[in-house]
Amino acid sequence: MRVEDKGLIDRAITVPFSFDGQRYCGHAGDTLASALLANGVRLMGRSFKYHRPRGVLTAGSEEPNALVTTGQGATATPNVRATTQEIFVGLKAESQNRWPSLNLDLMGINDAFSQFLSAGFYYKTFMWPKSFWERVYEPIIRRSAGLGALSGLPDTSKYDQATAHCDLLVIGAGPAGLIAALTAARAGADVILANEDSRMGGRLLAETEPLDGEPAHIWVERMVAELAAMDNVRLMHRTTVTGVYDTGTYGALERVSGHLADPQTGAPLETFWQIAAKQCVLAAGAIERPVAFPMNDRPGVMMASGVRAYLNRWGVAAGQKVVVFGNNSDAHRTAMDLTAAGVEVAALIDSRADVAVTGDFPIYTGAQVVDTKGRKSLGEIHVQTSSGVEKIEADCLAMSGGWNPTLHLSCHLGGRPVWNDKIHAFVPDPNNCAGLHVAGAAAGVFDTKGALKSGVSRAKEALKALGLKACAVALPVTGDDEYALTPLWAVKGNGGRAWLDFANDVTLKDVELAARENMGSVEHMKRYTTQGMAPDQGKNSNVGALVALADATGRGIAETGTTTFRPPYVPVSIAAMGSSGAGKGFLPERLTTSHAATVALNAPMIEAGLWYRPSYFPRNGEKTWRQSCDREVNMVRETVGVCDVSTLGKIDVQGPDAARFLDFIYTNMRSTLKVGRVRYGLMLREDGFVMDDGTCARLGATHYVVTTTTAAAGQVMRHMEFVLQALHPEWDVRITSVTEQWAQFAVAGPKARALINAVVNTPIDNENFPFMGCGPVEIGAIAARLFRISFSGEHAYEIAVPSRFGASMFDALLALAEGMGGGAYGMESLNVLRIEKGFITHAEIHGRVTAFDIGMERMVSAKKDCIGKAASMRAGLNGPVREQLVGLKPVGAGKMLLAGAHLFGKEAEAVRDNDQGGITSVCFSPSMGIPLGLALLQNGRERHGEVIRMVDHLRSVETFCEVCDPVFFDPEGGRVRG
Amino acid sequence: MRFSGWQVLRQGLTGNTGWTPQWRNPDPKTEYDIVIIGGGGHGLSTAYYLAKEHGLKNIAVLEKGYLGGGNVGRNTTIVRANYYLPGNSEFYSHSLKLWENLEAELNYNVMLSQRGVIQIFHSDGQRDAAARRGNAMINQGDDATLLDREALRNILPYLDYDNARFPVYGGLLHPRGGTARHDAVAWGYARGADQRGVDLIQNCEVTGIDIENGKVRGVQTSRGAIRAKKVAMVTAGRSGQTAAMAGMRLPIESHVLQAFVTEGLKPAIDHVISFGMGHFYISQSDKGGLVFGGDLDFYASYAQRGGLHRKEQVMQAAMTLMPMIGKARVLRSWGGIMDMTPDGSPIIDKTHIEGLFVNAGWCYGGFKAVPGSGKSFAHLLATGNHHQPAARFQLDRFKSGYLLDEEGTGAQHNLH
Amino acid sequence: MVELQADEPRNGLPIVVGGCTLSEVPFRVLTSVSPYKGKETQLSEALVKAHGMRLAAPNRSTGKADARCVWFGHGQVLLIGPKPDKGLAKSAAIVEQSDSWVSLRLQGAEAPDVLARLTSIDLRSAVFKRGHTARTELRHMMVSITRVGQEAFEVMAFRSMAETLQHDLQDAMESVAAQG
Amino acid sequence: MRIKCPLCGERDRREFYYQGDAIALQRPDADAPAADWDDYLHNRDNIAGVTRDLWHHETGCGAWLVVTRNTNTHEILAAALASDEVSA
Repeated sequence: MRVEDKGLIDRAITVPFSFDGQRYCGHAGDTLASALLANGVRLMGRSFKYHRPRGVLTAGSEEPNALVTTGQGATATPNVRATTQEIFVGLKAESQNRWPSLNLDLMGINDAFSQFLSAGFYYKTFMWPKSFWERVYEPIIRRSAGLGALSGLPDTSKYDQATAHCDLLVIGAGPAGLIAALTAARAGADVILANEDSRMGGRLLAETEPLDGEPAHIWVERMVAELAAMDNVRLMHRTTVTGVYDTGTYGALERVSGHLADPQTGAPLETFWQIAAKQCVLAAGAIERPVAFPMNDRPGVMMASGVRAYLNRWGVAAGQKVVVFGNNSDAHRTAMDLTAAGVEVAALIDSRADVAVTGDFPIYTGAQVVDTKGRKSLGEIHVQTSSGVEKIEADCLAMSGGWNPTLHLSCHLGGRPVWNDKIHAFVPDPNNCAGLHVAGAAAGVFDTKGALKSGVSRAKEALKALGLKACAVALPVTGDDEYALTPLWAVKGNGGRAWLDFANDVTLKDVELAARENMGSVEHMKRYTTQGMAPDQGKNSNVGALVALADATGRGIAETGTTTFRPPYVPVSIAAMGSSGAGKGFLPERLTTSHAATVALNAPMIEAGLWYRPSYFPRNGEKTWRQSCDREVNMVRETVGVCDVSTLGKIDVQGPDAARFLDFIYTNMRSTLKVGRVRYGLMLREDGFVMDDGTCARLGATHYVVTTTTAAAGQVMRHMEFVLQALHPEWDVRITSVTEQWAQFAVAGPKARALINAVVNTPIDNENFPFMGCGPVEIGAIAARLFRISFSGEHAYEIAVPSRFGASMFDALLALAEGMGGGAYGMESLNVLRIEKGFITHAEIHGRVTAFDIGMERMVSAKKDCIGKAASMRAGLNGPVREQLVGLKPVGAGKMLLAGAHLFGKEAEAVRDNDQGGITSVCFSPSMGIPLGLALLQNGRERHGEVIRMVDHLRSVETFCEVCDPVFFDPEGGRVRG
Repeated sequence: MRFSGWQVLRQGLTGNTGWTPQWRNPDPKTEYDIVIIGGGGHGLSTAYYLAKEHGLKNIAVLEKGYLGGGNVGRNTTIVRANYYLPGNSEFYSHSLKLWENLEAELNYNVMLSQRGVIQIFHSDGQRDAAARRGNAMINQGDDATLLDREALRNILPYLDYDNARFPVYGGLLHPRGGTARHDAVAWGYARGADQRGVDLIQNCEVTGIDIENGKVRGVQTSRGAIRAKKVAMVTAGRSGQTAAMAGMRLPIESHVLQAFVTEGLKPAIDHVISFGMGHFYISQSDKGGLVFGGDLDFYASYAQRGGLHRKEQVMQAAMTLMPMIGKARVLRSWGGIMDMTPDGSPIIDKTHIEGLFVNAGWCYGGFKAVPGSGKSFAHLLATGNHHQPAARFQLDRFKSGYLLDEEGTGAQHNLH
Repeated sequence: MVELQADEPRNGLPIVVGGCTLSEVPFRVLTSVSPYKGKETQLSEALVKAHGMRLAAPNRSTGKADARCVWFGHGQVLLIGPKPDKGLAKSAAIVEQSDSWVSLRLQGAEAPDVLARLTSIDLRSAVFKRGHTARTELRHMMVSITRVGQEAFEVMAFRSMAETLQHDLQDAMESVAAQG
Repeated sequence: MRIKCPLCGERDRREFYYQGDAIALQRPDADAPAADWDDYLHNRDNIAGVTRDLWHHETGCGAWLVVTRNTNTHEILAAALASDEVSA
C-alpha cells in the first residue's frame, strides 16, 4: 500500500505497466517490486525446486525470489529482478517457472514430496532401468528446473562494449563512496564513480536518519551536484562493477536504456565497460541476511532493510500488519519508521533477551519466530517466548539477522575474507587486493559517521598511492547509532523446513544432511546441496549456510572457511559482454580490390581466413558449380585465366643480413638466389614440422619479397619477427608486411604472356623473363611487379600493382582475357589445377606433416642450419611408418573419391588397426577426365602402382584406387617453361 | 549403504536421518603399498580400479584440499570420444565405454547424458577434416554422423545460418557423446574406493617425495611422513610442482582455462555444441544453466582465474554462433589450471625413478578421461606394464618424435 | 598497354552523426621507414634535411599536416606526405605503403567517447595529446591512431578492412549520439 | 591484465600474443644433443612463482618482449625488449 508523504518517487507522474497480463499503475521512480507492492501484489514468483509461492524478499540486486520475464518476442528477458527493474510506460512483466499460472502451479506438487527430494537425492536413484535416465528422468528434471525461458529468437537489442580509464574508481555512491569520490576529485584525481542504483545515495535513500539536520537525500543531491560539475569526475549511473581483474582492470555493466519506454534509436540496452583504474575504493555497502526459521519463505516474509527501503524511498508499506524480527539494533529502525509512518507494527521480536527496547508496539525480547502460516501470502506467525508459543496475525514479517559486508569484489583476485567476531560477519582482508581500498559498510563499518570517515581515509590512501595530496573535506553532522547484535542464524522450531537459500530451495536440513554424509568441506556442502548457485549467487545465504555447516560438523566458522567469490558480482548478459561479436562483428572482414567486380559477376564468396574469395564465376547456362569449375580449368589449360591472389601474405625483407636471415627461415638456400629470380621454399616450425610454403623473390642484393599462404601470413610474420628480435637481434634486417600494398593477380594459361604483353609498356619474352623470373614492369605510368610463377602448372605470371589500381587492373585483365577466350577463375578451379599438379595446400601441410612426408626432404639443405632442422631428424618424423604424399586415381566400378576418407589395404577390414592414411584433397579433373585425389599414405612413395581401398563410413562410399605420383598432369613440367 | 529409489523413499519417510557418510575420514597410516598424490577425478578412479580390479587394499589417496577439488570439479562436464589419431582414439573410446556403465559400476548416478556432441564446420576444408575425424571414430568402433547444413538446421534451428561471420556448413555429430555431473563422478569413485578399503585422506598436502638410490621410498606430508612402495603423481594442474619434488621437469606448462555458467533457464540447448572458429563450446545442465567455455587465456598461470579479454571473446563467439542466447546472464565464471603438453595429449607412464609413476598432461580434456585414465593407470601401477589403450601416452615420445598432436599446432604448449 | 585508374574515394563519407564527423583522408604518399642498426641519428638528420622533420620518437609524431613522420611501431616510422628522399635508403629500409592503409578522420567533442567503444587505449586528453600516436587494436583490427587536433583523430587500418572500420566507427558514433 | 610495453606503455593484454617460457631465447646449436633439443622444445620448469616468458605486442608495436611475471598472482614485475635481453 502506498503511504502518504513518504518516498522519493514522483507522484505527479503515473506509469502504467502490466504483470501477468494484469494492468497496474506506479509512479516515476518505482521499481517493478515497489510498484507491485504498492498495488498489494505479494505473489511474484515460484521457487526453483519445490515451486513454492514466493514474494519479494529484498529491495536490491541480490533478490532471490521476485524474478520475472520482461518484454516479448525477441526482446523477452528472463530472470529480471523486479527489485532493480525500473518501471516505464508499457512495461510488460510475466512471472516464471510456473504452469499453468503463478496462482495455480501444478509443479507445486514437488513440495508435497519434499522429504524425498532432499539434497543430492538424484545421485542415489534414477539409475534403473539404465535407458530411462535420458529418456524419462532427465527430460522431466530439465523441464521442471530452470527459471525463465529464452525466447529462442536472435537477440536483436543493441549493446555496447567500451573502455574507460581513470586514476580512481569508486564503487558505490552511498555515504562512503560519495565522500571518497569528492575527497579524491578535489585533490585532482581523475575519478569514476560507479553506482548500481538508478539514484545515488545508497542506504541514505532508504533511511530516515538526517545529515546536517536535513533529510539525507538533500545532502546526497548536493554532493552529486558538486561531483557532476567537476571536469575530472565521471558519474556512471545504473552501473554495477561486476568484476576485479588483474593489474587494475575492472568490468562494469551499465544499464543504459532498459528503464526507458522510448529510448533513442541506436541507444544500447546495456554497455559493458572495461575500466582501467590505478586505484579503487570499494564502497558497495552491505547486505542484510535472513534468519533461517521454519517456513521463513512465505510471500510477505522480507528483509527488514527491504521493508524500510520500500517505506522510506518508495513510500510503500510492505504490509498492513507488520512484525519485525531481528537479532540486532538495526532491525528496530524498521519498527520505528513504520510506526512513524502510521503502519501498524504487530510486534517487534528481538531474539536478544538482554536488550532494552521502547516503542509504540508490542515488544518481545528473548523470543523467536518458530513457524508461519499462509499459503500465497503470510497470515500468521508463531512466536516462541519464555512463556510459550504465541500466534500473531501479520501479513508481513520484516526479518534481520544482521549485515554482511558486500566484500565480494575484494576477493575476485583470490583473496579470502576474514571472520570478525565483533560484527559476526566476514570482512575484507585489507591485503587481499593491491590498489583496492574498502570503505564503509563494505568494510564492516555500519554507522553513517564511521562510513563517512572511512570513505575519506580510504580515498586518502588511494591518493597517496597516486602521488596526490588530499584537501580537507567537511563531514556532515550525523547521528551516533551503534550497531549491536547477538548472532541468531537458525531457529530449530517445530522441525519444519527453514530456508537458507531461497532461490535454490536449500534448507537447514539439506546442509545437515550434507554434513551427515561427510560432505563436510564447505565446497562439498555447496556442491551437494547447490546452495549459492542460484541467480543470487548466495548473497543471501552463503554465511548462513556456512554457519549451519559449522554447527553440523562441530567446527568453528573461521575454520570452516568460505567458498570463493568469483566474477561476476551480479549476473551479466552474454549479449552485453559479447555484443561486438554479433552478426559479422566477430572478426573484421578483409576484401580484395576485385571484390566488388567479383560480386557483380555473381561469384559466390567463401571465407579464406579473414578474407573473402570467389568460389567460381558462373556463366549463362551453367547450372552447377562443377560446370563452372570444369570450364574454368579448361580455360586455364587452353587459353588464359585471371585470378586475384592478393590474399597471399607478402613480406618485404631488406638489409645487409637479409640473405642469411632467409637461409635460416627456409629449409633451402636463399643466399644463392640470383637477383631477378624466384625460388619456391618450405618453412618449418622449430619442432620440425612444416609451417608454411611460399615463394621468395630477390629484388636486389639485399632486398627480397617473400610470399606466404593466406592462412599463415600472420603466423609467418610473427615468426620472422621472433627470429630477428629474439634469436638473432645482431642481424641487420628489416621486414615489413606489404600484403595490403599490392593487388596481385595470377595470369595463367598458354596465352598468359600474350595477356601480360597486352598490359605492360615493354613486352617480355622467354629470354628476358624465363620461368621463375621476376622484375619491375610498367603499366602506363604505374610501377608494377611481375613474377613468373605458377600454381596451376601452366605458363603463368603473377602481376602486382599498387592496391589503389587493383580494381582497375582486374577489370582490364578480365576484359583482355575474355577477348582471348579466357576469363576469371575462382578457388574451385584453382584447387583442381593445383591437385592435377600435386601442389600442396594446408589440406596437406596440416601441422603434422614433415618435409619428408611430402617428398621435400631434399629441400632441407645439408649445408646450413635452419629453423626446425634439428627436430626434424627425430626418429618419429622419419621412416616408412610415416604417411607420405601420394596421388590416387579410382579404379574399377566405384569412381568417387572423398576428402576425409581413410585408406586401407585392398582386402583389409576398415578398422583402426588397418588404417593406413587418408585422402586430403580431391577433385574431378576435366583435363584427365577422372576424379583425382591427394592422400597421405603410410610408406606411400614405395607403393606407386598398388591398388588400395578408400572407405568413407560417414557417406557410405568405398572405392578402389591406384596409388601414383602426386603430379598427375604434365609431370615433365614443360608447360610452365613454354 | 546401497543407493536406490527404495532407499530414498525409506529415508525420506524417516526424516533423512539414516543416511551414512559416503566415505570415512581415516588418519594416515605410516606405510602403504601405493600412495596416490591427488584426490581429484583421476586419483580417485585410479584408487578405485587398483582396489577393485587388482585386489590391492593398502592404498592411500592424499589430497591437499577436499576430494574432487581439482579440475574434476571445475570443468564443462563434457564426455566424448571423438578423437582422430591412433593412440588417442582407442583410449577415449575405452573411456567412453567405461562411462556408459559407470552408474551401475559405482551405484552412483553420475547423470551421464548422451545427448550428442556436435562439432560445427564452416568451410569445405573443415568439412573434410570433420569427415576424416568421423571416419576415424567409426574405424575405432564408435559412432559419428556427418550433418549437412539443412540436417543441422533441423536439430539446431537457433544457430545463425545466414548472417554469421563464418557461415555454418554443417556439423559432425557424435551421438554417444554428452555430459555428466562432474562432482558425482569424483564422489562416486571416492565412495567406491572407500568401500574397498582405500584410505582417502583430505587436507593432507604432500611436501616432499623421498627417493633413495633411484628408488622411491615414500612421501613427506603436512600430516607426517608416509612410506610407500609405489608413489603415483596424479596432480594435473600442479604436475610441475609435484614432479619437481622428485627432481623432474615435465613437458608441461600450466595454463588457465575459463568456463562459465548462466542463470537457470528452461531447456534451450539439447546437445553439446562446439564452434571451432570461435573456440567456443556449450551445453545446458540439468538445472538449466548454460555451461560454456572457450580457449585458454594463453599465459602460464596458477591463479585459477581468467582475464576479462577472454571472457569477452568467448561471449562474442556465443553471439556470432547463436544470437538467441544474448539475454542469458552469466552467473559464475571460474578458471582451472590445465597441464598443457606440447602435443596436447596426456602422459601415463613410469618415470626414471623406480616406483614413481606419473599421470599428467590432460590439457583441457581430462574430465572425460577419468574412468579410462584410472583404469589404465591402475593397470600400470599394479602390473608394471602399459595398459593397451593408453600405451602411447609415454613421456619419451617428445624426444623421439612419436607425437599425438591432434591439433597439428606443434610444440607450443598453449596452442593445443 | 592499359591505363589504370586509381580507386575513387569511399562512398558515403563524410558522415555526421551527433556531434561527430567521419571523413576519409584523401590519398597521400605513405612510406614506412625502418632505420638500420645504429642509424637512427643519421636517419633523423637526413629526414630533417630532406623533409624538415625529425625522426619521431615512440608514440609521437613530428612535422606538419602535409608532411608528417609518425612513429609506427618497433623500429619503424611512417613518412606521410612527401615522396621519400632517395638518400634515406642509406640509413633505413624504405617501403612504399601508400596503398596499404586507409585513413579515416574522426572529429568532434565526442570523438574520444566513440573510440572508447572500439579500442582499449587511454585517449584522455591529458594523456594522449595532440601529436601523440599509438599502434593498437580497434575491434580486432591492427590500427594506428593519432590525435591530429584537440578534437580530431586519424585512424589508419589495413585497406582491405576499410569497410569494417567504417562500419564499426559509424556504429559507435550512432551509439554515442543516442545517449547524448 | 595490463602489460607495460617498453615502447608503447601500459596496454591491455588483448594486444599481446603469448609464446611461452623465455627458454625460447636459448636455442641450442644445430648439432646439440637430442636431450638439449627436448629440453628446449618441450620440458619446462613451469614455476608457480616468478617466471620469464615471451610475449609479442602483436597488435601494438610488434616488439617481442620478455615479461617477468608471477604466475600465482599475475603481478607483472618487468617487461623488456627481447632484443635487449638477448644482446645484453
